[in-house]
Amino acid sequence: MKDVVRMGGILGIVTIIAAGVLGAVANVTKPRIEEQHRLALERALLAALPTADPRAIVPVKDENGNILYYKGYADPDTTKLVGYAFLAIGKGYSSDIQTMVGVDTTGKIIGIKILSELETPGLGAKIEEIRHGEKRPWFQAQFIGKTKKDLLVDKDGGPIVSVTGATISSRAVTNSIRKGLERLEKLIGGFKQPAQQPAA
Amino acid sequence: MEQRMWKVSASPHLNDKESISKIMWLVAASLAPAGIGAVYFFGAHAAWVIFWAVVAAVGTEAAIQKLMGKPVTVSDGSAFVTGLLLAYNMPAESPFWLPIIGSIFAIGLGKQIFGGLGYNPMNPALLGRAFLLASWPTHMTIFKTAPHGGTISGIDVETGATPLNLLKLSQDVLRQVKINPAEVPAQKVAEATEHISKLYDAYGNLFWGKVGGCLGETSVFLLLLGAAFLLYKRYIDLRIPVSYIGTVALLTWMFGGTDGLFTGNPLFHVLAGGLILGAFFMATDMVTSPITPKGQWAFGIGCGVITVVIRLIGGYPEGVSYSILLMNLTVPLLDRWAKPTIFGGAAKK
Amino acid sequence: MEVKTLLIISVTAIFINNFIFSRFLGLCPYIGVSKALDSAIGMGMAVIFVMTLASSVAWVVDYYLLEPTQANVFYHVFNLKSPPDLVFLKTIAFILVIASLVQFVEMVIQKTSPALYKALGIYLPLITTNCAILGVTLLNLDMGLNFIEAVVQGFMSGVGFTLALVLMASIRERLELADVPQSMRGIPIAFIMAGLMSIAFLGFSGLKIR
Amino acid sequence: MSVVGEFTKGIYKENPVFKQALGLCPTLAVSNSVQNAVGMGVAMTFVLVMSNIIVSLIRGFVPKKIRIPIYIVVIATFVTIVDLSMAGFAPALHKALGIFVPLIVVNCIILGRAEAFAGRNTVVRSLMDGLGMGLGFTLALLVLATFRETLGNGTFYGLPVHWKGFEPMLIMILPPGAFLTIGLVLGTMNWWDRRRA
Amino acid sequence: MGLSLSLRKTFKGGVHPPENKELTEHKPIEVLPPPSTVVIPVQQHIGAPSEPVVKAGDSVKIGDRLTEPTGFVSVPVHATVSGTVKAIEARPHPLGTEVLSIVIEADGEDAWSDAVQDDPNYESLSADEMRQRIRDAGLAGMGGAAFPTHVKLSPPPNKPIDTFILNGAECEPYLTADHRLMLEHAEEIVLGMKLILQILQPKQAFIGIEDNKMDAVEVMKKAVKQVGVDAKVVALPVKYPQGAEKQLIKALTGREVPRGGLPMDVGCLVQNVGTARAIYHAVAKRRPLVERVVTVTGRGVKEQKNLLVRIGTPFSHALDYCGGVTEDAVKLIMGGPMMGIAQFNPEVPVIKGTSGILVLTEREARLREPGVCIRCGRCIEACPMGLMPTVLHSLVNNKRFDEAKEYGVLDCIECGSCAFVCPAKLPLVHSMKWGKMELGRRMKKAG
Ligand SMILES: Cc1cc2nc3c(=O)[nH]c(=O)nc-3n(C[C@H](O)[C@H](O)[C@H](O)COP(=O)(O)O)c2cc1C
Ligand SMILES: Cc1cc2nc3c(=O)[nH]c(=O)nc-3n(C[C@H](O)[C@H](O)[C@H](O)COP(=O)(O)O)c2cc1C
Ligand SMILES: Cc1cc2nc3c(=O)[nH]c(=O)nc-3n(C[C@H](O)[C@H](O)[C@H](O)COP(=O)(O)O)c2cc1C
Ligand SMILES: Cc1cc2nc3c(=O)[nH]c(=O)nc-3n(C[C@H](O)[C@H](O)[C@H](O)CO)c2cc1C
Ligand code: SF4
Ligand code: SF4
Ligand code: SF4
Ligand code: SF4
Ligand code: FES
Repeated sequence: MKDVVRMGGILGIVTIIAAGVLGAVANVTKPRIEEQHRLALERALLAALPTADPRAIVPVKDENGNILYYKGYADPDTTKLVGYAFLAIGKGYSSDIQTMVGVDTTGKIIGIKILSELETPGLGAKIEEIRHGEKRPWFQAQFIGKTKKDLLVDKDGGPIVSVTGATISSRAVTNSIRKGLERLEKLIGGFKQPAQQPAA
Repeated sequence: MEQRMWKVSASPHLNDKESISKIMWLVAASLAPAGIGAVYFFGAHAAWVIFWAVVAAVGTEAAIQKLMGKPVTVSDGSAFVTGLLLAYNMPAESPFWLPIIGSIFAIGLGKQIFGGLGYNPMNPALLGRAFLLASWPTHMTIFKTAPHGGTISGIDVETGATPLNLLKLSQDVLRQVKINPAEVPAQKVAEATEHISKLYDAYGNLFWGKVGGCLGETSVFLLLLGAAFLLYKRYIDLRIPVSYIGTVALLTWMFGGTDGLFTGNPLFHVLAGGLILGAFFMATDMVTSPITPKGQWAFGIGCGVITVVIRLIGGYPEGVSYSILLMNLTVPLLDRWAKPTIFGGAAKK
Repeated sequence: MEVKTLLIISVTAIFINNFIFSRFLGLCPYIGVSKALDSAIGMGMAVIFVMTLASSVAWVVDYYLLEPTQANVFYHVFNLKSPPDLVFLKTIAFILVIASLVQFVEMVIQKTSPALYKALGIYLPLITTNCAILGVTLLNLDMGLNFIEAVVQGFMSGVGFTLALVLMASIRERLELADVPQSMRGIPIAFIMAGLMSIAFLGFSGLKIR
Repeated sequence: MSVVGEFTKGIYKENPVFKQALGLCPTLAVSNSVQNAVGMGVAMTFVLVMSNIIVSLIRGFVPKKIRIPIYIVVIATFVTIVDLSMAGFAPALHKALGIFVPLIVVNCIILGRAEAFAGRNTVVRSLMDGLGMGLGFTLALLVLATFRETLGNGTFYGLPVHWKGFEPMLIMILPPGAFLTIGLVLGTMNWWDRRRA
Repeated sequence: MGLSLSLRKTFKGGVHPPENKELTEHKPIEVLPPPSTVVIPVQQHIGAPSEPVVKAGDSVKIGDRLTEPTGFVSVPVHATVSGTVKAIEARPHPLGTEVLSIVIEADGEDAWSDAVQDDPNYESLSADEMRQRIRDAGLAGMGGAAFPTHVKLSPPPNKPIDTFILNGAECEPYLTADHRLMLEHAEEIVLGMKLILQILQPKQAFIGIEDNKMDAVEVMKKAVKQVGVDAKVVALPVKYPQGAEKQLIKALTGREVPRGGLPMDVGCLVQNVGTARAIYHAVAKRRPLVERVVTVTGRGVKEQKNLLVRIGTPFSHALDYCGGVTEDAVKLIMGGPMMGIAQFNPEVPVIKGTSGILVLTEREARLREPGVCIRCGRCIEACPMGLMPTVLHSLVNNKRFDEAKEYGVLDCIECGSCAFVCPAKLPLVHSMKWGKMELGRRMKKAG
């Protein structure tokens, strides 16, 4: 019996030492990890709203504290609204694809970044592919300048060129953005009309 | 009486005329009509795909046997059949290296690595196809060539899209309408409805083979011609095809429609895609299917269930290959479960 | 709604994200204990049992001890200012909990049911340090499942593992009688077979359950 | 065995993955890219070396009956350190390796070495053993990852290595590719060993 | 009646090998002149061998007893020519090994022993007296297994026989010995059967004949009426192995002999038509078993015949009488092609169980190298015993005898149906025999 107590004691001490060590390590790394998360979000928001001031992107929340969308301003005083950003989630081939999308006040897409996806490498994952010699992922780049009505993949008769052999992933991104845009439009009570009609 | 060497062996001293090579070559022959049909429907390129697949299959078998110091047995025709069936499971416009790599995989890792003919647990040709599908999905799912004589009833979405593919797309649209009508443009709904009705009218095209698809799977008529011959020769048995096709028909009738239970179109599902090829020529591969009658019934039903699951809710429009491969995995268990009763075994002693 | 979620979790765990063929968890016992069908079944049952148990206990440990929420026991016991975030201890906590749990279960089974002990007992110690068990608890945590979902995912992942193990064992028994080249016998051919099986299981990928 | 021998044995003769079939899950799971393989290998080696050192240091004080739980606690501590640091300093790698970092805890290579070697040998020998085993593990991962990444993605460490018109063999970076590659590598090694024997 | 005819009961499995009976079925039995020397093995039955009671130099007459049985399951052998015992030595035996045999040089007189005498009052003998006469006559079943007939006719009291079956199926291809015997000696066969019925007192009796011998069916029906026994003559569908007793019992009565059991476990007893006739000779004429009908056939002999042959006659003597063998003859077989035993020495003697001497040409034998099993399942469908021959084959060849036993290797009747249909030409029966032998050896070792 004494033996058991002794051993339990030793084990307990070792565990407490371990927990202590880990507590220390966690204390050191915790801010870094949080910083990383924050950075990731910030980078995404900046990619979505390239014209906004990094300090002036503010979340808009519902009564439960869930973030509905972000507003981006061109200046730190948050007076000049340049656009909105929102998170679009669509069901892809093997994962939920999360995309951060930024639109200007007229509802035109000005920035986009895929935050997370676990699609098939080499197939669906090509939605993040950067072609040799290019800077931006070609699939995402085509969304820039598009409005709600353009958001359809080629197979559904729209202008978005889907990744070859990965219509499911392509469609998931495109459709989720379109739906997000529609939701945003309702939330903010409609976009502004474009300043000038593009020449026909 | 004069001296002579009498041959001594265990009884029996008579044997049937059948031999493995005779069976295999006649299976190959019974596949010939569908192959000729493929060249007629899809053009000369289909012949090249068949040629490369067969040459690579036979060549790989011979090379491996030689390397391992075993007798070379390619004359038994089994590698030929594997190559042939692999080609039948590929689009007609495949680049030449696709059937070659597929055949090397099928024979090398699907068959010879287990010791060759008779020991492979899974269907080599289908393994070859599944390997190609996972490696180069774009080549394996794009059907550019429209069959000679036009595509189904004048639907010209994309040339040569397979009937099952079209059905799946259109039904997806109709299901979407049920969930959220606001989201789908009316014109798309109309188009989908029209497609479905056209597809369901296309039995003639499906039967003769004037539809898109893998090169050997489209003509139900030509396949049945070969199958009838094999049945007559008793090289294949009706148990697997009947239970397989029956299950597919029943389940697609029950669950295949968009308006609730029992609104599906079983005849369409039976005629479309690779079901006839799979049920008569691939699920019946004796090496990789159960050996007892009871096991064969269960095998066919299992193939049918998985095929329908994949066709209706899977990631692919077609489920025949995967269902057969998956059921191949259960064969040792089915063999164990379906042992015949030994004579006098039921009686008490 | 709830039932449907559970159904989706089950189908996913067994067929789509099978522990062996897609998630790569529990491979050592999969290759090691798949030579004979009988032991495969025994091992499978033991894994199902321990996975279910581990999922539930780990969930409780996480929810009441580690997570920085109102439910945190330390928060109330020590009257802390705010709930402590102890999630960084998840690995060490889960592995200790699983190890003691298995020991305890082994003892109980040995005392109460010698027959069950004979069937499962020898596999239990093997399972303690097996990544499938720890893996499922970590996955449950990562996916943010509630208690019921976590238990179901634990059980069904075990079922998926057992399915893979039993199929493999029955095939390997047949391969014993096959003419496999000398160099490939044993573990190499088992891996090849696992590869071919996972090709077949690709058929389930992309399954959409509405 | 010489101290150097303790180091070199892990590389081929007693390679944990190829010769002992241990630690298979992370090996197969993360060998789809060379980057992941290197990351995993370094993490694993760190934990192996550190836990071997600590276990060998405390081996005199630990009562026999509770040595395993104590080893586990030691190992888990180092694993958590790696996990947290990786999350803080290499978030992309941390995301790619997923739960396989915490799962190093249950990797039988580590517990196996603690139990079979470090618990019975001096600190220096244990350090060498840990380094050797870690290197062996990393090499095994690298071999698999090289095949899988170059064939399956046409790249090595993210850099393109393929001819024009090469179409990557996707299956190699999918789960089947992992199983088939290790099966073939093991078969080839068997064949080689039998030929030399 | 028509309905019941079309729904004739049969057994599961079985095969249809080419019959080739037309070679001899219309050829009446010829008497083969005795050879100058006969070789009579002391063991031609299942059970303990018998011991010689003559020595070299003794002179003997036909029917003189040469040996004494050494136990209950044992029968004597008799001289089959008159002459001098030349030697008692080991000689090649058609079943394989060398066996102690009594070699007699014929004196050409062909004189019968005095003990062989008709007994006009034989019908009033008691059952035990009849059994004694049957045993003294050296009777062992002539249908193949050569089990001592008196043993079969002594069922233990707890296993009463209610059904007797006379086996005239002759399902083995090529062979027509039983067929001719029924055509030419129907009455003696039925008289023998009457004696069996007297001994056993069963409730019912059948005579089972395959329907490729409808002439024999007619003749036997007539004989049954004439002799006045209460037996049903049944024409059975042609299917090999219809004549195997378990299958025959199943087809005629619907009863299944349990695994490892004997026909008497289901109240049945089966006896070959030749045995029945020999029983009549033994009881009514006190005449021992010294000759039998042998079909000499196959395309490897010049003239195929049915011969009445003295036991102990070398095969070569019978073959010479039939014009010798052809150039392309490759196989010499004792018995039929399905169960017969291949011989390499044509000097082996005809024994009590020799129903045929078969010489096959290269074309008929279709010798081919065995391949590998492609799991076609034909063997399983063919096996009349419900076994899985391919599984047994691979278990035995991997020396997994215990599993083979679980899978029923001991139930195999070695009928050869499986190997006949196998497209891979696997030596399945060989494996079955090996498995049974090995298990037998082990059981003996275990005690
Ligand atoms: C192994 C495998 C992985 C796949 N992964 C994806 C994927 O990540 N994204 C996707 O959209 N489709 C994926 N697919 C589905 C097929 O490529 C499918 O045919 C395609 O998405 C739809 O066809 P299409 O793009 O040619 O219209 C995958 C298929 C296979 C065999
Ligand atoms: C495969 C097989 C086929 C047989 N065919 C016959 C047959 O056609 N005629 C026959 O009399 N006995 C045949 N027998 C032998 C019978 O089973 C049985 O032993 C015999 O009829 C008993 O009679 P007996 O003791 O008088 O020989 C066959 C046995 C086997 C195993
Ligand atoms: C060891 C042994 C004991 C037998 N005992 C009897 C018996 O007591 N009664 C009987 O009717 N037959 C007995 N038989 C004979 C069988 O029933 C059967 O007729 C014999 O094996 C020949 O059958 P077959 O020619 O079909 O092979 C015995 C056979 C053997 C091998
Ligand atoms: C009726 C029949 C069907 C066959 N089907 C296939 C098949 O689907 N795939 C294949 O690779 N070989 C097939 N073969 C050929 C052969 O059985 C196959 O190569 C073996 O699986 C190799 O061991 C078939 C053979 C026959 C007789
Ligand atoms: S103890 Fe664990 S790590 Fe070691 S072989 Fe078994 S399962 Fe794998
Ligand atoms: S096989 Fe048997 S039953 Fe058939 S004829 Fe020959 S001895 Fe008679
Ligand atoms: S020889 Fe044996 S295994 Fe073969 S068919 Fe006859 S009883 Fe069955
Ligand atoms: S008949 Fe021959 S090839 Fe067919 S299953 Fe039986 S043993 Fe195999
Ligand atoms: S089970 Fe061994 S590493 Fe996963």
